[in-house]
Amino acid sequence: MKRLLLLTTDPIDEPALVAARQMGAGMGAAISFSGVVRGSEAGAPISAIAYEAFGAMAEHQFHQLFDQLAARWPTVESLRLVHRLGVVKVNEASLWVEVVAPHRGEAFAACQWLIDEMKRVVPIWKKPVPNEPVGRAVSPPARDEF
Amino acid sequence: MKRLLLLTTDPIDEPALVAARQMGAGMGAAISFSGVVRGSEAGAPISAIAYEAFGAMAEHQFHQLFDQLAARWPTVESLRLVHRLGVVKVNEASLWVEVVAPHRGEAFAACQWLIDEMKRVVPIWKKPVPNEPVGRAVSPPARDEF
Amino acid sequence: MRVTVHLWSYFRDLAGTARLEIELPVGSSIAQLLDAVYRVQPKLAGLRKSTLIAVGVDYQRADYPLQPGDEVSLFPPVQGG
Amino acid sequence: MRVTVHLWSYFRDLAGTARLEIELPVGSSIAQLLDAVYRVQPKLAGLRKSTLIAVGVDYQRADYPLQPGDEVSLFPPVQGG
Repeated sequence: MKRLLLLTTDPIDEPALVAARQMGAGMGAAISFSGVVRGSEAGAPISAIAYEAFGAMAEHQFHQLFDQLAARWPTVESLRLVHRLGVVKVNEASLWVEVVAPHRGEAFAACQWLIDEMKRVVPIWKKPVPNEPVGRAVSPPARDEF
Repeated sequence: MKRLLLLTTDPIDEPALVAARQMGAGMGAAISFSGVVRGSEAGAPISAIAYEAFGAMAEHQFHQLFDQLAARWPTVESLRLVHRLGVVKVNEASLWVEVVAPHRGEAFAACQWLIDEMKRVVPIWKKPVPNEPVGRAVSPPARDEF
Repeated sequence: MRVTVHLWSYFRDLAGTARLEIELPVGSSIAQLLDAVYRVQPKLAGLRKSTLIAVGVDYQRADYPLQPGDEVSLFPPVQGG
Repeated sequence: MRVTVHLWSYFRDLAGTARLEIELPVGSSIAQLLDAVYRVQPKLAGLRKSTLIAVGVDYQRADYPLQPGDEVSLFPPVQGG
Protein backbone atom coordinates (compact mmCIF):
# COMPACT_ATOMS: atom_id res chain seq x y z
CA MET A 1 0.00 0.00 0.00
CA LYS A 2 1.33 3.43 -0.99
CA ARG A 3 1.20 5.87 1.91
CA LEU A 4 1.70 9.56 2.49
CA LEU A 5 1.74 11.03 5.99
CA LEU A 6 2.30 14.72 6.53
CA LEU A 7 2.05 16.70 9.78
CA THR A 8 2.52 20.30 8.82
CA THR A 9 1.88 23.87 9.89
CA ASP A 10 1.25 24.83 6.25
CA PRO A 11 -2.29 25.17 4.90
CA ILE A 12 -3.62 21.97 3.29
CA ASP A 13 -3.78 22.44 -0.47
CA GLU A 14 -6.55 19.98 -1.25
CA PRO A 15 -6.87 20.76 -4.99
CA ALA A 16 -3.12 20.13 -5.40
CA LEU A 17 -3.35 16.88 -3.45
CA VAL A 18 -6.28 15.73 -5.61
CA ALA A 19 -4.46 16.71 -8.80
CA ALA A 20 -1.47 14.60 -7.70
CA ARG A 21 -3.56 11.46 -7.19
CA GLN A 22 -2.37 8.41 -9.08
CA MET A 23 -4.53 5.32 -9.42
CA GLY A 24 -3.67 1.89 -10.83
CA ALA A 25 -5.86 0.40 -13.55
CA GLY A 26 -7.65 -1.88 -11.07
CA MET A 27 -8.76 1.00 -8.84
CA GLY A 28 -12.33 2.28 -9.09
CA ALA A 29 -12.91 4.42 -5.99
CA ALA A 30 -11.23 7.35 -4.27
CA ILE A 31 -12.78 8.70 -1.07
CA SER A 32 -11.50 11.86 0.47
CA PHE A 33 -12.40 13.52 3.72
CA SER A 34 -11.70 17.10 4.61
CA GLY A 35 -12.10 18.09 8.25
CA VAL A 36 -12.61 21.82 8.60
CA VAL A 37 -12.53 24.10 11.67
CA ARG A 38 -16.06 25.21 12.58
CA GLY A 39 -16.88 28.71 13.79
CA SER A 40 -17.87 27.67 17.29
CA GLU A 41 -16.71 25.22 19.94
CA ALA A 42 -19.03 24.13 22.76
CA GLY A 43 -21.47 26.87 21.72
CA ALA A 44 -18.98 29.75 21.90
CA PRO A 45 -17.71 31.49 18.76
CA ILE A 46 -14.04 30.94 18.00
CA SER A 47 -11.64 32.33 15.44
CA ALA A 48 -9.35 29.32 15.12
CA ILE A 49 -8.17 26.09 16.71
CA ALA A 50 -4.56 25.62 17.77
CA TYR A 51 -3.38 22.04 17.22
CA GLU A 52 -0.50 20.58 19.22
CA ALA A 53 1.10 17.21 18.52
CA PHE A 54 3.58 14.91 20.22
CA GLY A 55 5.15 14.61 16.80
CA ALA A 56 7.28 11.47 17.02
CA MET A 57 4.54 9.49 18.73
CA ALA A 58 1.85 10.83 16.38
CA GLU A 59 3.83 9.63 13.35
CA HIS A 60 4.46 6.25 14.96
CA GLN A 61 0.79 5.80 15.87
CA PHE A 62 -0.35 6.89 12.39
CA HIS A 63 1.97 4.34 10.78
CA GLN A 64 0.69 1.61 13.11
CA LEU A 65 -2.86 2.49 12.01
CA PHE A 66 -1.78 2.46 8.36
CA ASP A 67 -0.32 -1.04 8.88
CA GLN A 68 -3.55 -2.21 10.49
CA LEU A 69 -5.62 -0.67 7.69
CA ALA A 70 -3.48 -2.43 5.06
CA ALA A 71 -4.02 -5.74 6.86
CA ARG A 72 -7.80 -5.27 7.24
CA TRP A 73 -8.40 -3.93 3.73
CA PRO A 74 -5.61 -5.47 1.62
CA THR A 75 -7.08 -4.15 -1.63
CA VAL A 76 -6.50 -0.52 -0.61
CA GLU A 77 -3.84 0.74 -3.02
CA SER A 78 -3.09 4.13 -1.55
CA LEU A 79 -3.62 6.06 1.66
CA ARG A 80 -2.75 9.71 2.07
CA LEU A 81 -3.23 11.74 5.25
CA VAL A 82 -2.31 15.33 6.03
CA HIS A 83 -2.88 16.79 9.50
CA ARG A 84 -2.28 20.43 10.05
CA LEU A 85 -0.66 21.69 13.28
CA GLY A 86 -0.48 25.12 14.87
CA VAL A 87 -3.24 27.68 14.42
CA VAL A 88 -5.89 26.68 11.89
CA LYS A 89 -8.48 29.37 11.21
CA VAL A 90 -12.22 28.81 11.00
CA ASN A 91 -13.12 27.41 7.54
CA GLU A 92 -9.64 26.02 6.96
CA ALA A 93 -8.95 22.28 6.84
CA SER A 94 -7.15 20.65 9.76
CA LEU A 95 -7.27 17.13 8.31
CA TRP A 96 -7.36 15.59 4.85
CA VAL A 97 -7.58 11.85 4.27
CA GLU A 98 -7.80 9.97 0.99
CA VAL A 99 -8.28 6.24 0.41
CA VAL A 100 -8.01 4.63 -3.03
CA ALA A 101 -9.38 1.10 -3.52
CA PRO A 102 -10.95 -1.06 -6.22
CA HIS A 103 -14.51 -0.51 -4.92
CA ARG A 104 -16.25 2.12 -2.87
CA GLY A 105 -17.30 -0.25 -0.07
CA GLU A 106 -13.81 -0.86 1.26
CA ALA A 107 -12.74 2.72 0.53
CA PHE A 108 -15.56 4.17 2.65
CA ALA A 109 -15.08 1.61 5.42
CA ALA A 110 -11.29 2.08 5.61
CA CYS A 111 -11.54 5.88 5.56
CA GLN A 112 -14.10 5.99 8.37
CA TRP A 113 -12.19 3.44 10.44
CA LEU A 114 -8.96 5.39 10.09
CA ILE A 115 -10.50 8.67 11.24
CA ASP A 116 -12.21 6.99 14.21
CA GLU A 117 -8.97 5.27 15.27
CA MET A 118 -6.94 8.43 14.81
CA LYS A 119 -9.23 10.24 17.21
CA ARG A 120 -8.63 7.46 19.73
CA VAL A 121 -4.86 7.03 19.66
CA VAL A 122 -2.92 9.73 17.79
CA PRO A 123 -1.53 12.28 20.28
CA ILE A 124 -2.82 15.52 18.84
CA TRP A 125 -4.73 18.04 20.94
CA LYS A 126 -6.71 21.12 20.14
CA LYS A 127 -7.33 24.36 21.89
CA PRO A 128 -9.96 26.83 20.69
CA VAL A 129 -8.76 30.37 20.00
CA PRO A 130 -11.62 32.63 21.19
CA ASN A 131 -13.15 35.29 19.01
CA GLU A 132 -11.81 38.74 19.86
CA PRO A 133 -14.71 41.04 20.74
CA VAL A 134 -15.42 43.56 17.97
CA GLY A 135 -13.56 46.85 18.50
CA ARG A 136 -10.92 45.45 20.83
CA ALA A 137 -7.36 45.36 19.64
CA VAL A 138 -6.41 41.90 18.46
CA SER A 139 -3.19 40.56 19.90
CA PRO A 140 -1.64 37.26 18.98
CA PRO A 141 -2.47 34.53 21.47
CA ALA A 142 0.15 33.99 24.15
CA ARG A 143 2.31 30.88 23.95
CA ASP A 144 0.28 29.09 26.56
CA GLU A 145 -2.82 29.47 24.38
CA PHE A 146 -1.38 26.66 22.24
CA MET B 1 -29.45 22.65 0.87
CA LYS B 2 -27.26 23.94 -1.95
CA ARG B 3 -27.13 21.51 -4.84
CA LEU B 4 -25.20 21.10 -8.08
CA LEU B 5 -26.13 18.41 -10.59
CA LEU B 6 -24.22 18.06 -13.80
CA LEU B 7 -24.55 15.32 -16.44
CA THR B 8 -21.84 16.00 -18.97
CA THR B 9 -19.69 14.45 -21.66
CA ASP B 10 -16.74 16.60 -20.53
CA PRO B 11 -14.00 15.15 -18.29
CA ILE B 12 -14.62 15.72 -14.59
CA ASP B 13 -12.16 18.33 -13.31
CA GLU B 14 -12.01 17.27 -9.67
CA PRO B 15 -9.30 19.73 -8.54
CA ALA B 16 -11.37 22.61 -9.93
CA LEU B 17 -14.52 21.32 -8.23
CA VAL B 18 -12.65 21.02 -4.92
CA ALA B 19 -11.15 24.50 -5.32
CA ALA B 20 -14.67 25.92 -5.86
CA ARG B 21 -16.01 24.41 -2.63
CA GLN B 22 -17.65 26.90 -0.26
CA MET B 23 -18.48 25.97 3.30
CA GLY B 24 -20.45 27.91 5.89
CA ALA B 25 -18.91 28.56 9.31
CA GLY B 26 -20.90 25.73 10.92
CA MET B 27 -19.62 23.08 8.53
CA GLY B 28 -16.83 20.74 9.64
CA ALA B 29 -16.79 17.89 7.12
CA ALA B 30 -16.58 17.49 3.35
CA ILE B 31 -16.65 13.98 1.91
CA SER B 32 -15.98 13.43 -1.73
CA PHE B 33 -16.20 10.28 -3.79
CA SER B 34 -14.61 9.78 -7.15
CA GLY B 35 -15.72 6.74 -9.15
CA VAL B 36 -13.14 5.79 -11.74
CA VAL B 37 -13.32 3.39 -14.73
CA ARG B 38 -11.32 0.23 -14.01
CA GLY B 39 -9.21 -1.53 -16.62
CA SER B 40 -11.34 -4.66 -16.74
CA GLU B 41 -15.00 -5.59 -16.68
CA ALA B 42 -16.13 -9.14 -15.77
CA GLY B 43 -12.50 -10.26 -16.04
CA ALA B 44 -11.89 -8.96 -19.57
CA PRO B 45 -9.62 -5.96 -20.23
CA ILE B 46 -11.42 -2.88 -21.51
CA SER B 47 -10.27 0.50 -22.78
CA ALA B 48 -13.28 2.55 -21.68
CA ILE B 49 -16.92 2.48 -20.64
CA ALA B 50 -19.60 4.20 -22.68
CA TYR B 51 -22.32 5.72 -20.48
CA GLU B 52 -25.82 6.35 -21.80
CA ALA B 53 -28.51 8.25 -19.89
CA PHE B 54 -32.20 8.91 -20.26
CA GLY B 55 -31.31 12.49 -19.46
CA ALA B 56 -34.62 14.07 -18.43
CA MET B 57 -35.52 11.15 -16.19
CA ALA B 58 -32.01 10.93 -14.75
CA GLU B 59 -32.14 14.59 -13.72
CA HIS B 60 -35.62 14.16 -12.24
CA GLN B 61 -34.58 11.05 -10.29
CA PHE B 62 -31.40 12.72 -9.05
CA HIS B 63 -33.38 15.70 -7.76
CA GLN B 64 -35.86 13.39 -6.04
CA LEU B 65 -32.90 11.71 -4.30
CA PHE B 66 -31.48 15.10 -3.37
CA ASP B 67 -34.86 16.03 -1.82
CA GLN B 68 -34.91 12.77 0.14
CA LEU B 69 -31.32 13.29 1.28
CA ALA B 70 -32.12 16.81 2.49
CA ALA B 71 -35.07 15.42 4.47
CA ARG B 72 -33.08 12.54 6.03
CA TRP B 73 -29.96 14.60 6.80
CA PRO B 74 -31.25 18.17 7.27
CA THR B 75 -27.84 19.43 8.44
CA VAL B 76 -26.24 18.74 5.05
CA GLU B 77 -25.40 22.18 3.67
CA SER B 78 -24.28 21.30 0.17
CA LEU B 79 -24.47 18.41 -2.26
CA ARG B 80 -22.66 18.35 -5.58
CA LEU B 81 -22.80 15.52 -8.09
CA VAL B 82 -21.25 15.24 -11.54
CA HIS B 83 -21.87 12.18 -13.72
CA ARG B 84 -20.02 11.86 -16.96
CA LEU B 85 -21.75 10.47 -20.06
CA GLY B 86 -20.38 9.13 -23.35
CA VAL B 87 -17.03 7.35 -23.55
CA VAL B 88 -15.00 7.48 -20.31
CA LYS B 89 -11.53 5.97 -20.61
CA VAL B 90 -9.93 3.67 -18.07
CA ASN B 91 -8.53 5.71 -15.15
CA GLU B 92 -10.90 8.62 -15.77
CA ALA B 93 -13.71 9.51 -13.36
CA SER B 94 -17.28 8.73 -14.35
CA LEU B 95 -18.80 10.05 -11.11
CA TRP B 96 -17.92 12.65 -8.53
CA VAL B 97 -20.02 13.29 -5.42
CA GLU B 98 -19.39 15.72 -2.57
CA VAL B 99 -21.36 16.16 0.65
CA VAL B 100 -20.70 19.02 3.10
CA ALA B 101 -22.14 18.76 6.62
CA PRO B 102 -21.34 19.88 10.17
CA HIS B 103 -19.89 16.46 11.16
CA ARG B 104 -18.38 13.54 9.33
CA GLY B 105 -20.98 11.01 10.50
CA GLU B 106 -23.86 12.45 8.50
CA ALA B 107 -21.59 13.39 5.60
CA PHE B 108 -20.35 9.80 5.19
CA ALA B 109 -23.84 8.33 5.68
CA ALA B 110 -25.50 10.70 3.21
CA CYS B 111 -22.79 10.23 0.58
CA GLN B 112 -22.96 6.43 0.73
CA TRP B 113 -26.77 6.44 0.72
CA LEU B 114 -26.88 8.71 -2.33
CA ILE B 115 -24.52 6.51 -4.37
CA ASP B 116 -26.43 3.35 -3.42
CA GLU B 117 -29.76 4.92 -4.34
CA MET B 118 -28.40 6.36 -7.57
CA LYS B 119 -27.36 2.87 -8.67
CA ARG B 120 -30.90 1.70 -7.97
CA VAL B 121 -33.04 4.34 -9.67
CA VAL B 122 -31.15 6.77 -11.94
CA PRO B 123 -31.50 5.66 -15.58
CA ILE B 124 -27.87 5.52 -16.66
CA TRP B 125 -26.37 2.47 -18.32
CA LYS B 126 -22.87 1.43 -19.21
CA LYS B 127 -21.32 -0.59 -21.98
CA PRO B 128 -17.68 -1.69 -21.84
CA VAL B 129 -15.53 -0.69 -24.79
CA PRO B 130 -13.24 -3.69 -25.40
CA ASN B 131 -9.49 -3.36 -25.65
CA GLU B 132 -8.35 -3.31 -29.27
CA PRO B 133 -5.80 -6.10 -29.85
CA VAL B 134 -2.27 -4.69 -30.19
CA GLY B 135 -1.34 -4.02 -33.83
CA ARG B 136 -4.90 -3.79 -35.14
CA ALA B 137 -6.13 -0.53 -36.47
CA VAL B 138 -8.28 1.29 -33.95
CA SER B 139 -11.54 2.62 -35.34
CA PRO B 140 -14.00 4.72 -33.40
CA PRO B 141 -16.86 2.63 -31.98
CA ALA B 142 -20.01 2.59 -34.11
CA ARG B 143 -23.04 4.54 -32.87
CA ASP B 144 -24.69 1.43 -31.48
CA GLU B 145 -21.66 0.82 -29.26
CA PHE B 146 -23.02 3.58 -27.05
CA MET C 1 -55.52 5.08 -27.87
CA ARG C 2 -51.91 5.50 -28.96
CA VAL C 3 -48.96 5.20 -26.55
CA THR C 4 -45.33 5.86 -27.41
CA VAL C 5 -42.75 3.39 -26.02
CA HIS C 6 -39.08 4.38 -25.71
CA LEU C 7 -36.47 1.63 -25.42
CA TRP C 8 -33.12 2.27 -23.74
CA SER C 9 -29.70 0.60 -23.52
CA TYR C 10 -29.60 -2.99 -24.78
CA PHE C 11 -33.39 -3.12 -25.00
CA ARG C 12 -33.03 -0.72 -27.94
CA ASP C 13 -30.26 -2.86 -29.44
CA LEU C 14 -32.33 -6.05 -29.11
CA ALA C 15 -35.41 -4.42 -30.64
CA GLY C 16 -33.43 -2.69 -33.41
CA THR C 17 -35.34 0.51 -32.66
CA ALA C 18 -35.51 3.16 -29.95
CA ARG C 19 -39.24 3.84 -30.31
CA LEU C 20 -42.50 1.98 -30.82
CA GLU C 21 -46.02 3.31 -31.33
CA ILE C 22 -48.59 0.99 -29.80
CA GLU C 23 -52.39 1.10 -30.22
CA LEU C 24 -54.29 -0.02 -27.11
CA PRO C 25 -57.89 -0.02 -25.88
CA VAL C 26 -58.70 3.02 -23.74
CA GLY C 27 -58.10 2.22 -20.06
CA SER C 28 -55.28 -0.28 -20.69
CA SER C 29 -52.66 -0.78 -17.98
CA ILE C 30 -48.89 -0.99 -18.32
CA ALA C 31 -49.21 -4.79 -18.06
CA GLN C 32 -51.45 -4.77 -21.14
CA LEU C 33 -49.03 -2.47 -22.94
CA LEU C 34 -46.19 -4.91 -22.24
CA ASP C 35 -48.22 -7.77 -23.74
CA ALA C 36 -48.70 -5.70 -26.88
CA VAL C 37 -45.02 -4.75 -27.00
CA TYR C 38 -43.93 -8.38 -26.67
CA ARG C 39 -46.17 -9.39 -29.59
CA VAL C 40 -44.19 -7.11 -31.90
CA GLN C 41 -40.82 -7.42 -30.06
CA PRO C 42 -40.66 -11.03 -28.81
CA LYS C 43 -36.92 -10.75 -27.95
CA LEU C 44 -37.83 -8.39 -25.10
CA ALA C 45 -40.35 -10.79 -23.55
CA GLY C 46 -37.68 -12.93 -21.85
CA LEU C 47 -36.41 -9.82 -20.00
CA ARG C 48 -39.84 -8.91 -18.59
CA LYS C 49 -38.91 -9.69 -14.97
CA SER C 50 -35.91 -7.36 -14.99
CA THR C 51 -37.62 -4.60 -17.01
CA LEU C 52 -37.97 -1.17 -15.39
CA ILE C 53 -40.91 0.93 -16.50
CA ALA C 54 -41.38 4.69 -16.42
CA VAL C 55 -44.18 6.94 -17.61
CA GLY C 56 -42.66 10.29 -18.40
CA VAL C 57 -39.82 10.60 -15.85
CA ASP C 58 -41.39 8.59 -13.00
CA TYR C 59 -41.31 4.88 -12.33
CA GLN C 60 -44.69 3.16 -12.48
CA ARG C 61 -46.00 -0.31 -11.70
CA ALA C 62 -47.68 -2.80 -14.02
CA ASP C 63 -51.19 -1.82 -12.91
CA TYR C 64 -50.73 1.87 -13.78
CA PRO C 65 -53.67 3.05 -15.98
CA LEU C 66 -52.30 4.57 -19.18
CA GLN C 67 -53.68 7.71 -20.81
CA PRO C 68 -53.66 8.55 -24.53
CA GLY C 69 -50.34 10.13 -25.52
CA ASP C 70 -48.39 8.70 -22.56
CA GLU C 71 -44.66 8.34 -23.12
CA VAL C 72 -43.55 5.03 -21.63
CA SER C 73 -39.91 4.00 -21.22
CA LEU C 74 -38.73 0.41 -20.89
CA PHE C 75 -35.19 -0.32 -19.83
CA PRO C 76 -32.91 -2.82 -18.09
CA PRO C 77 -31.55 -2.35 -14.54
CA VAL C 78 -29.64 0.90 -14.23
CA GLN C 79 -25.85 0.99 -13.84
CA GLY C 80 -24.73 4.54 -13.13
CA GLY C 81 -21.57 5.47 -11.29
CA MET D 1 16.66 5.16 38.88
CA ARG D 2 15.75 8.34 37.08
CA VAL D 3 12.78 8.60 34.69
CA THR D 4 11.87 11.61 32.57
CA VAL D 5 8.20 12.57 32.40
CA HIS D 6 6.87 14.71 29.54
CA LEU D 7 3.56 16.51 29.98
CA TRP D 8 1.40 17.48 27.00
CA SER D 9 -1.55 19.77 26.26
CA TYR D 10 -3.34 21.09 29.35
CA PHE D 11 -1.43 18.71 31.63
CA ARG D 12 1.61 20.88 30.87
CA ASP D 13 -0.39 24.04 31.52
CA LEU D 14 -1.71 22.71 34.84
CA ALA D 15 1.75 21.62 35.97
CA GLY D 16 3.44 24.80 34.74
CA THR D 17 6.18 22.68 33.17
CA ALA D 18 6.58 20.33 30.22
CA ARG D 19 9.08 18.05 31.91
CA LEU D 20 9.70 16.37 35.24
CA GLU D 21 12.63 14.24 36.40
CA ILE D 22 11.50 11.59 38.88
CA GLU D 23 13.67 9.35 41.07
CA LEU D 24 12.19 5.89 41.64
CA PRO D 25 13.31 2.58 43.10
CA VAL D 26 14.60 0.19 40.44
CA GLY D 27 11.76 -2.04 39.19
CA SER D 28 9.01 0.54 39.72
CA SER D 29 5.91 0.37 37.55
CA ILE D 30 4.08 3.17 35.79
CA ALA D 31 1.52 3.13 38.62
CA GLN D 32 4.32 3.87 41.12
CA LEU D 33 5.65 6.61 38.85
CA LEU D 34 2.20 8.23 38.77
CA ASP D 35 2.08 8.22 42.59
CA ALA D 36 5.43 10.02 42.65
CA VAL D 37 4.32 12.51 39.97
CA TYR D 38 1.14 13.34 41.90
CA ARG D 39 3.14 14.06 45.08
CA VAL D 40 4.96 16.89 43.27
CA GLN D 41 2.07 17.81 40.89
CA PRO D 42 -1.13 17.36 42.91
CA LYS D 43 -3.25 19.21 40.32
CA LEU D 44 -2.75 16.29 37.91
CA ALA D 45 -3.97 13.68 40.40
CA GLY D 46 -7.65 14.42 39.82
CA LEU D 47 -7.20 13.63 36.10
CA ARG D 48 -5.66 10.21 36.73
CA LYS D 49 -8.60 8.24 35.30
CA SER D 50 -8.49 10.07 31.98
CA THR D 51 -4.68 10.13 31.72
CA LEU D 52 -3.08 8.41 28.73
CA ILE D 53 0.44 7.05 29.25
CA ALA D 54 3.18 6.32 26.75
CA VAL D 55 6.73 5.09 27.12
CA GLY D 56 8.68 6.39 24.16
CA VAL D 57 6.11 6.39 21.34
CA ASP D 58 3.97 3.44 22.49
CA TYR D 59 1.05 3.35 24.88
CA GLN D 60 1.63 1.33 28.06
CA ARG D 61 -0.50 0.19 30.97
CA ALA D 62 -0.09 0.97 34.65
CA ASP D 63 1.72 -2.30 35.41
CA TYR D 64 4.46 -1.66 32.83
CA PRO D 65 7.91 -2.13 34.46
CA LEU D 66 9.99 0.99 33.95
CA GLN D 67 13.70 0.99 33.06
CA PRO D 68 16.28 3.64 33.97
CA GLY D 69 16.25 6.43 31.40
CA ASP D 70 12.69 5.72 30.18
CA GLU D 71 10.91 8.69 28.64
CA VAL D 72 7.31 8.66 29.83
CA SER D 73 4.59 10.89 28.41
CA LEU D 74 1.39 11.78 30.25
CA PHE D 75 -1.45 13.46 28.41
CA PRO D 76 -5.22 13.94 28.27
CA PRO D 77 -7.51 12.22 25.74
CA VAL D 78 -6.41 12.98 22.19
CA GLN D 79 -8.43 15.24 19.89
CA GLY D 80 -6.95 15.12 16.41
CA GLY D 81 -8.89 15.80 13.23
